[in-house]
Amino acid sequence: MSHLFNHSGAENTGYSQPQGLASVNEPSIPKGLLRQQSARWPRLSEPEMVRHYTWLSKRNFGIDTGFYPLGSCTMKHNPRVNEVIAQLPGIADIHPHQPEHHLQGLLSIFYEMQHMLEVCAGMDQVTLQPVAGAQGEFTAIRCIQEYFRQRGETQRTKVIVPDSAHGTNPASAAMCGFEIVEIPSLADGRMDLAALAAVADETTAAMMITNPNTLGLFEADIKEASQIVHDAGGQMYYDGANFNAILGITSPGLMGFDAVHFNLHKTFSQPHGGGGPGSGPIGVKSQLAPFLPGPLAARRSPTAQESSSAVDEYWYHWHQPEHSIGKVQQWHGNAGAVIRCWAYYRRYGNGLKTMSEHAVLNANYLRHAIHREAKKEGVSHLFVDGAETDVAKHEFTLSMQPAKEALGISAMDVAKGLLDKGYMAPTVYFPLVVPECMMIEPTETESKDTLDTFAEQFVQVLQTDAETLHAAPVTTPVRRVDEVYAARNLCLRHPFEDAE
Amino acid sequence: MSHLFNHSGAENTGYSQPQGLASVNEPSIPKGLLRQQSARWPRLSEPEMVRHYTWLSKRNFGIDTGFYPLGSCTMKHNPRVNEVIAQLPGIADIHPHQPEHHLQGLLSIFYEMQHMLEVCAGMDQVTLQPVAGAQGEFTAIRCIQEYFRQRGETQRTKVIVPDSAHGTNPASAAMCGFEIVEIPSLADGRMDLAALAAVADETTAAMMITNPNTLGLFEADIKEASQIVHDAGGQMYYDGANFNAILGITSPGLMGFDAVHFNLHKTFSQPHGGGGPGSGPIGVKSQLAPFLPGPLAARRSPTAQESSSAVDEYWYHWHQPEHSIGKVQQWHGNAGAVIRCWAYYRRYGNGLKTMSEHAVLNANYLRHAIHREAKKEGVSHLFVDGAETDVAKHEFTLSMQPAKEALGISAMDVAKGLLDKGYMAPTVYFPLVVPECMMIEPTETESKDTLDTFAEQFVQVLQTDAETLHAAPVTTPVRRVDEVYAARNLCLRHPFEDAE
Amino acid sequence: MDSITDPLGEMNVMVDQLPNRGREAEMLQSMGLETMEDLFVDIPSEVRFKDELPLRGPQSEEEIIADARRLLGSNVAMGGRPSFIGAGLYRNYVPAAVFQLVTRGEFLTAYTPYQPEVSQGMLQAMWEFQTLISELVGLPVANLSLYDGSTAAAEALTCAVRVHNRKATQANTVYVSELIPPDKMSVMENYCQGAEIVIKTLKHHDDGTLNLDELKLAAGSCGVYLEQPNPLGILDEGLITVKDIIGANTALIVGVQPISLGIVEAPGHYGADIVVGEGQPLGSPVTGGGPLYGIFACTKTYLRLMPGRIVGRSIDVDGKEAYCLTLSTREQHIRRHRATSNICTNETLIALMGAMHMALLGPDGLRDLAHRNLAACQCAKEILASTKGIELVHAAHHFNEFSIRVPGSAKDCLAYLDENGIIGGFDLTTWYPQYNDQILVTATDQTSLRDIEALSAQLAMWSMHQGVSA
Amino acid sequence: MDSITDPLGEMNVMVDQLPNRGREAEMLQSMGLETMEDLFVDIPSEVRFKDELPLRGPQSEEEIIADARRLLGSNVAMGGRPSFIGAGLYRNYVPAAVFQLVTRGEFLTAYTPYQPEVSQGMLQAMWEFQTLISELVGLPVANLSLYDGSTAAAEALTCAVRVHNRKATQANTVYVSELIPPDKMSVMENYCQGAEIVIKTLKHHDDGTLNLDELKLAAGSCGVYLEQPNPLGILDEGLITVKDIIGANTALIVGVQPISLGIVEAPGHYGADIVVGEGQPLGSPVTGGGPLYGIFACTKTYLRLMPGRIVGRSIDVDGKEAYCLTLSTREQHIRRHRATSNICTNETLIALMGAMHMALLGPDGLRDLAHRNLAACQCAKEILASTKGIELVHAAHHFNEFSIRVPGSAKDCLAYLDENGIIGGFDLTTWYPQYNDQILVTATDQTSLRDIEALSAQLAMWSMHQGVSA
Ligand SMILES: Cc1ncc(COP(=O)(O)O)c(C=O)c1O
Ligand SMILES: Cc1ncc(COP(=O)(O)O)c(C=O)c1O
Repeated sequence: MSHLFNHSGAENTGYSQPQGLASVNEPSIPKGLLRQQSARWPRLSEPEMVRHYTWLSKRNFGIDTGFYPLGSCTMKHNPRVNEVIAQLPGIADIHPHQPEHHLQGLLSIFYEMQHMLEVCAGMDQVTLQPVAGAQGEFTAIRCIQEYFRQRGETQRTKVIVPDSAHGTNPASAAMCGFEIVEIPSLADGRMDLAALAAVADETTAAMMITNPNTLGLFEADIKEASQIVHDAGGQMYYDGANFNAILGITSPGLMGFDAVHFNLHKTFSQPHGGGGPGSGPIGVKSQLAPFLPGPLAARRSPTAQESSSAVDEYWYHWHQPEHSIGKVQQWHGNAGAVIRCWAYYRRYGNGLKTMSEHAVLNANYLRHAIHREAKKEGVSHLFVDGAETDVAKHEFTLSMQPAKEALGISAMDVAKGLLDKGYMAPTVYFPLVVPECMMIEPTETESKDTLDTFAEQFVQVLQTDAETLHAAPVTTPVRRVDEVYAARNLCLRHPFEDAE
Repeated sequence: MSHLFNHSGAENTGYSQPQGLASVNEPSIPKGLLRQQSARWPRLSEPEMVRHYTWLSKRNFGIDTGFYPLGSCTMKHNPRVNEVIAQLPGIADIHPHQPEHHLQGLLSIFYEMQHMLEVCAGMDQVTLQPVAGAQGEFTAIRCIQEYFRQRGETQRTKVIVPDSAHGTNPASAAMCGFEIVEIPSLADGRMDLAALAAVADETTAAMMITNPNTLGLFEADIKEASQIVHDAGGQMYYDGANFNAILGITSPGLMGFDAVHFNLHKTFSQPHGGGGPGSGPIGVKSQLAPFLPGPLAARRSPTAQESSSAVDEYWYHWHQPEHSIGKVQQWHGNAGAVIRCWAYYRRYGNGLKTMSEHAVLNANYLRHAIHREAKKEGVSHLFVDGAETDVAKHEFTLSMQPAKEALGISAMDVAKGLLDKGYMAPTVYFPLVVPECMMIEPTETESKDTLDTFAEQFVQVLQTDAETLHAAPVTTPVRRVDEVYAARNLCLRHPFEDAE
Repeated sequence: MDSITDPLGEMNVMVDQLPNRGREAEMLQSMGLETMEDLFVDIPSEVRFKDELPLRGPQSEEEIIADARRLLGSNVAMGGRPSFIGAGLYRNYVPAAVFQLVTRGEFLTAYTPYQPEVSQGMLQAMWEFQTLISELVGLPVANLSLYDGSTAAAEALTCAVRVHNRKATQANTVYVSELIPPDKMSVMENYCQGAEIVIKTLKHHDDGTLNLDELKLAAGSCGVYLEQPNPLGILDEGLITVKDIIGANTALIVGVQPISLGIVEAPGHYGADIVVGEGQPLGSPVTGGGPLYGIFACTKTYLRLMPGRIVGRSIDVDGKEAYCLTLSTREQHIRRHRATSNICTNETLIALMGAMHMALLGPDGLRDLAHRNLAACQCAKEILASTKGIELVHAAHHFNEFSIRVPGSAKDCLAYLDENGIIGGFDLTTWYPQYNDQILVTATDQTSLRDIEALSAQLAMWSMHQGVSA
Repeated sequence: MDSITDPLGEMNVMVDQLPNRGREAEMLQSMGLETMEDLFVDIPSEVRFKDELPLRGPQSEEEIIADARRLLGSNVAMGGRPSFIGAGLYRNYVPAAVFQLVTRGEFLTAYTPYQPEVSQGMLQAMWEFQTLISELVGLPVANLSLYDGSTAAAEALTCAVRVHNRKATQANTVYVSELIPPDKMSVMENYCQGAEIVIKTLKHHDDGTLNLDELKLAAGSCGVYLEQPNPLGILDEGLITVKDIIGANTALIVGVQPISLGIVEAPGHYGADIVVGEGQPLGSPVTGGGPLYGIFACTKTYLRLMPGRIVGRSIDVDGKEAYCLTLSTREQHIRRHRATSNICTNETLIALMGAMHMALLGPDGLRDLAHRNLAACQCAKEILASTKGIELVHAAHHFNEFSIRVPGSAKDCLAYLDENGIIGGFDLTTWYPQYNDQILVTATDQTSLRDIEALSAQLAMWSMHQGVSA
């Protein structure tokens, strides 16, 4: 067990520095501000530091380690060249406040990405500023809020959210100050148009929904839903976390949405890095465009002087929307993530549809393979589809409720059993509308062989006795972690000697 | 278990290429030379390839994984910045046949490294061409051979090698066409001067020896040995694998040697990469310098025209030694390794002595700690020092002979037991002169804590019952591997379907 | 002679990312389907694209990297010339080990550690990060990152209101230093407006230090937000007394430049309740302004109402030390619209780079780094103070940036410096329209004497052009 | 105000590499020693350095990388301009995944896999490498690399002599193509002279192809070494008949450019007994000529007398598939002076890069890569053939390089091209003094039409300067 704070070493540093100007200049600060006691950081040499983090990494599971069918998270392969590109000095070593003629390359890439997302989503204007999906939601709802304020429709204080929505949807709308109206889903997991019609009225600012929905089903009635909300004077918001299923096939614009966020890190494969960074651009229809946070990348013909430093036939520049809500991040968003996603986009170009097709192919194939294997082994009765459907989109849900009732095997037990087979577990207990839910998203970068083997192993887990599964996992760096203990005995930092 | 050749996938490639000029030009080759059957290589996508090699890497142990006390191999930490430097286009993307004015940076670094090694070794001229220690040996012995041929001393057909020498010493001399005369070591592992005197005569071309010797002991009589060989008209060759112990403290030159090879990858930390690459420069005294393989880096004042592209006050150029033996590698040696070692050298500069001091400090401390722990636990009787001495140098040997006799625990058993404790095992059964030998070299980049813990664990292994140790390791990716089976059932490549 | 016809013609460059390209028919067939179209029967034709996406064609890795090198190569990297721009983001040297370790696939390609048993590496690293930050700022609790320094500051304000509003005499009110840059202020306003929080400003003296008299007005509000060093680089000793002035039921929120804490007292040691900051200088290059990571630390008072993810140390069923996410009931995936924040994806990987950098530096390395920044700043101040035509705006202590006054417009002056190959600093007009002859000059550990001398020489030239006599 | 005095003065920049710096006294004391000097009492003073090493002072990481960037930055990288130099080493694009995986510490920082239980990763990767090479060249056995192409060729000769000498009618004799570059020939001579092997040369026709009539003289010798493509880039169909001519007891050793085997027949399929080659184009940049890796493959006849390390598939005590080094009795650490070679450290990591590149390419990718090289070469040939003043030397099929004749000295012509920003090729005078108006022009997958046109334009200019009329 390697511990950063158990290094009782010499007066050491793992990064020796040149004195630099400290050798010619005696640094001074106000006496009262002089730090009295150093941070009790470890004193490691470089070799010890390298070994510590290598060791930690070996206790972590990533896509590179194995299949990662985490529903809603789109854990696809991260093309390796993108990491090389993101470390070029032309992105790593530039400052957002440099003048525009220093940043023509960056601006042109931003412009290209805005345009590409506008095309794919059927929106009129995209901003790349939000740095995660949730921030995209917040930003778009803020724009909608200002839009209505400007129109004097201040009575629109409510945002409608289906009960299957991701937690960030209601949280983001609430952060803007909206009241949340939750509508229940139908028994088959789909949106209840009647319930929507019942709540949509002159107090409705927006409805937030994702399509395909969190059960992996395409909401065929989506145009009707848009109609209902629009008729009530509200705006339609598209949660783009599931965009991987429909790229090039349909778009939020075609479905009648007014605003959309992209989880660029999912759909366009910025590595998720154990929790972030992400990138959550939003796209809006023209009525909302003046409210977007600025600046946006724009372009025009270059002047004679400019054309010498132009990267193509345009001059790229920042542009401030007229009624901008201001900023949601201090700079231009996660530019480094945008660059990686640009590199990803370039790989597919107008073939993005192929990517989505393969995502859907793989999800349906895996669903099919699991049912096939379960039938073969006679355990089909232990789970049911989270929602009935002929075809799923890029992900699907299974309910372990029958296994729970018959054998006491919960979705969590199956998840832990899968860890012992060397897999990351699917998302469990989300969406809440499916009891004992497992939400499985293979993504397009997994091979048929991987899917077949996973299906077999999944069914093997179902054939394992409950006791063994309750005790799973046993092959992992630690066994089942006591989350209640963690919450009851809060230990949020190393206690050092003076245990707090 | 991941297998490269079990991928029965689609007609795939993991690296899609642009058509390039193949789109404008119809490639053609002589009909009879057209390849009839493709190599049965796997057809992987990039995601599958990344996962395969990630998986493999997790089944491998490196310095980054843990303590690697492999005697004679100097498994020290590889500073990370060196890898960044070695990938700069100014080294990665240059061709050895580019003109000198394209390579001033490279040449200046070569010159600096030649000079530094000359200073450290007390030699007159260094060449960086040999790409490994063994090739350095071969090269230097070839130079000695040509030196004697030129002097007409063609009767010098023998090379003297102590029985404790590394296998490459006799192998390299034999490859040059020399007869090997092996002299036995004394009971304490040191060189037998009398035995040397008895064989050194007018047929002696050279004696090859390392100091500190392979038991980690400094041969205090080294000047006498040099005297004996020189008196017989032979040349003294220094195997530099143990140079890490003496840098800045003594030198082969001071000890009377005429030629030396450096295992640059050990002493100056080119990562060993699972078996290579290395770099094996040699240094020689002036009488041998004309025979060195060329070209060498040299310098002079620049002409007026040159000074504009000079990197400092000199002009660097290639230089061919007068009676050069020619080449041992087609280009300029492992330039990429030399660059890393240059970066390593720059970190210590004239403080290289501190590095050696710490290497020796750590070795002696570990030796002491093992004895201390063994005494504490009452198992001191299970091993003895490979050679009696007050201080060792950068490594030391232990003989497990007592454990073998008392309990049937061999050096190999202890080694496998250490694998189960999460360590790389020390070198075993080398040098051959120590029965049941374990050869331990901690290097200077290991912390006191690591050494203390290793000593404890080493002694714990000695307290383990023989049966358990015979069955060790049990925590590794595979258990004890059957080397006899491998040799009896040769399977040197994937058998494909048509098992050979 | 045999000729090979169009071997690459059919090649599809994305095939290297899609392992099942070429196996579609086989897979469809096993499901009883025939065409890819059969997978999309559920999408009504009226919402379907009729045509191919009007985008450029796919590219191979080689083409993409060539375009990236061309486009990004046309950006002017700060490292290529003397550069004095900072203003919140700082060019620094990130040790090579950080990049090589953080890009290990196990870290890089993981998601949020929902399954702790196979995520101990990241969980422990983040728990260690919490400890490192906690020690750095002198407060017992830290989360494992917010989006950036601005959102961390914004979330600190809403958090302070959640905690203090009930007892506040100035309910729903927070006070923020008037020097806070408008971009950051805008983020704060966006985050605060939903909770109907009123943001009032705090005045500074002409010498750049906080007006402690006016500060008294803030007592009884929910929180006060100040920065140390402040946005003009000034180290303000007055901040030590702020907590006494505003009292226990008003949160003192201090924004920090983390490297300064190698020499400057930790705000937790002079009464700060919440410390936030832009983590970037520890571990990350500037990267055009993102990804960054927001530092958020606080006392235990704020723990259950704070934003962001937190790792706790726990045990597994065998009693073995283990780590997991904890206090999740504050978060959106559980509490939904009552969550303390909407944050989900955060900046873990950048925080990990920060942790690695901190682990390498150790306390002595951090002190050295702070000294180098301070020394470079002082050196630049001295040299520019004696540069013809240039004046220092504030006779104060600065950490690593300071304002100068130039003869004429700051914008023109910076353009002149730019033409002469120098990124001369940050045009303060961008933040404060009234300061149109002021430039914020940043000097860090990466600034050399030669850089400063070049800046001084060009500023002198500019002054001469402006008619300042030599 | 407090001033901080010289905080870094005592700092020792190497401390970051030496964890026990500062703990020396403690460690010495526990051993009953007092000073570091006590550890060196066994080294007699007469062999001790009296002074500090007369070398420059230590540097920190930042200073080292700054110097490296400055010095290496002054080298002219091939990628920065049109470049047509090859002659045995080839600029190519190595996919990003290769670097990112090969630098994983578990591969990078391992030693030779002496403990197979904890080295399965490298062992399996090398066993797979053996398979990839075996398939590539069409022979059943491959080792896991020699130093480079030249030592692989040299060791092939000595190996052939070991195997065939007893039955050879021309004992201790091998035949080598006269076109083999002198540098490579020199390596062969150095390796062969110890065993007193006589190297005779084989003639080529004026069109660059092998003189098959003269080849008959080689029958009864121990081995024949030829290259396909040959050092002038020529693909020689005649090699298909060589094995028939020299007979079973003379080894046919063929040196290959591995990428060519994506389109050119594998020598193992036309009778080669040993195939060697410079592996660099598969997986590695040119790197100034090293590290590279030598390919060595052969039939089973040579197995027990071949040089280099070999991995075998085996089982562990549980019968589980496992890999280990095998046939070590050929090697120096066991057989000592009777070993088949002195090689110990080899080029495993570079071979691993090769394996990764091969695994990514797959058979189709290799074919595409070969086609791109071939097409670029043909395109260059066509354009240069119609360039004023320039002649193709051989009307043959070439793989990715070919000789041109220029009006005047090749050296001057290349200098002219260099002044105009083009690395025009390789001066054949370096190899063959008689060809002083010939340049070897290499075009690879990285060569663009624009590069070729630039070369053509500048060659035309040069020709004009030389008086060739337009
Ligand atoms: C359906 C859905 N919506 C929104 C989000 C929030 O996105 P982010 O995590 O990027 O903030 C997620 C991601 O977890 C999601 O799955
Ligand atoms: C003592 C000794 N001599 C020579 C060598 C040979 O060096 P290399 O492996 O670099 O060829 C070694 C390395 O294994 C060694 O330990």
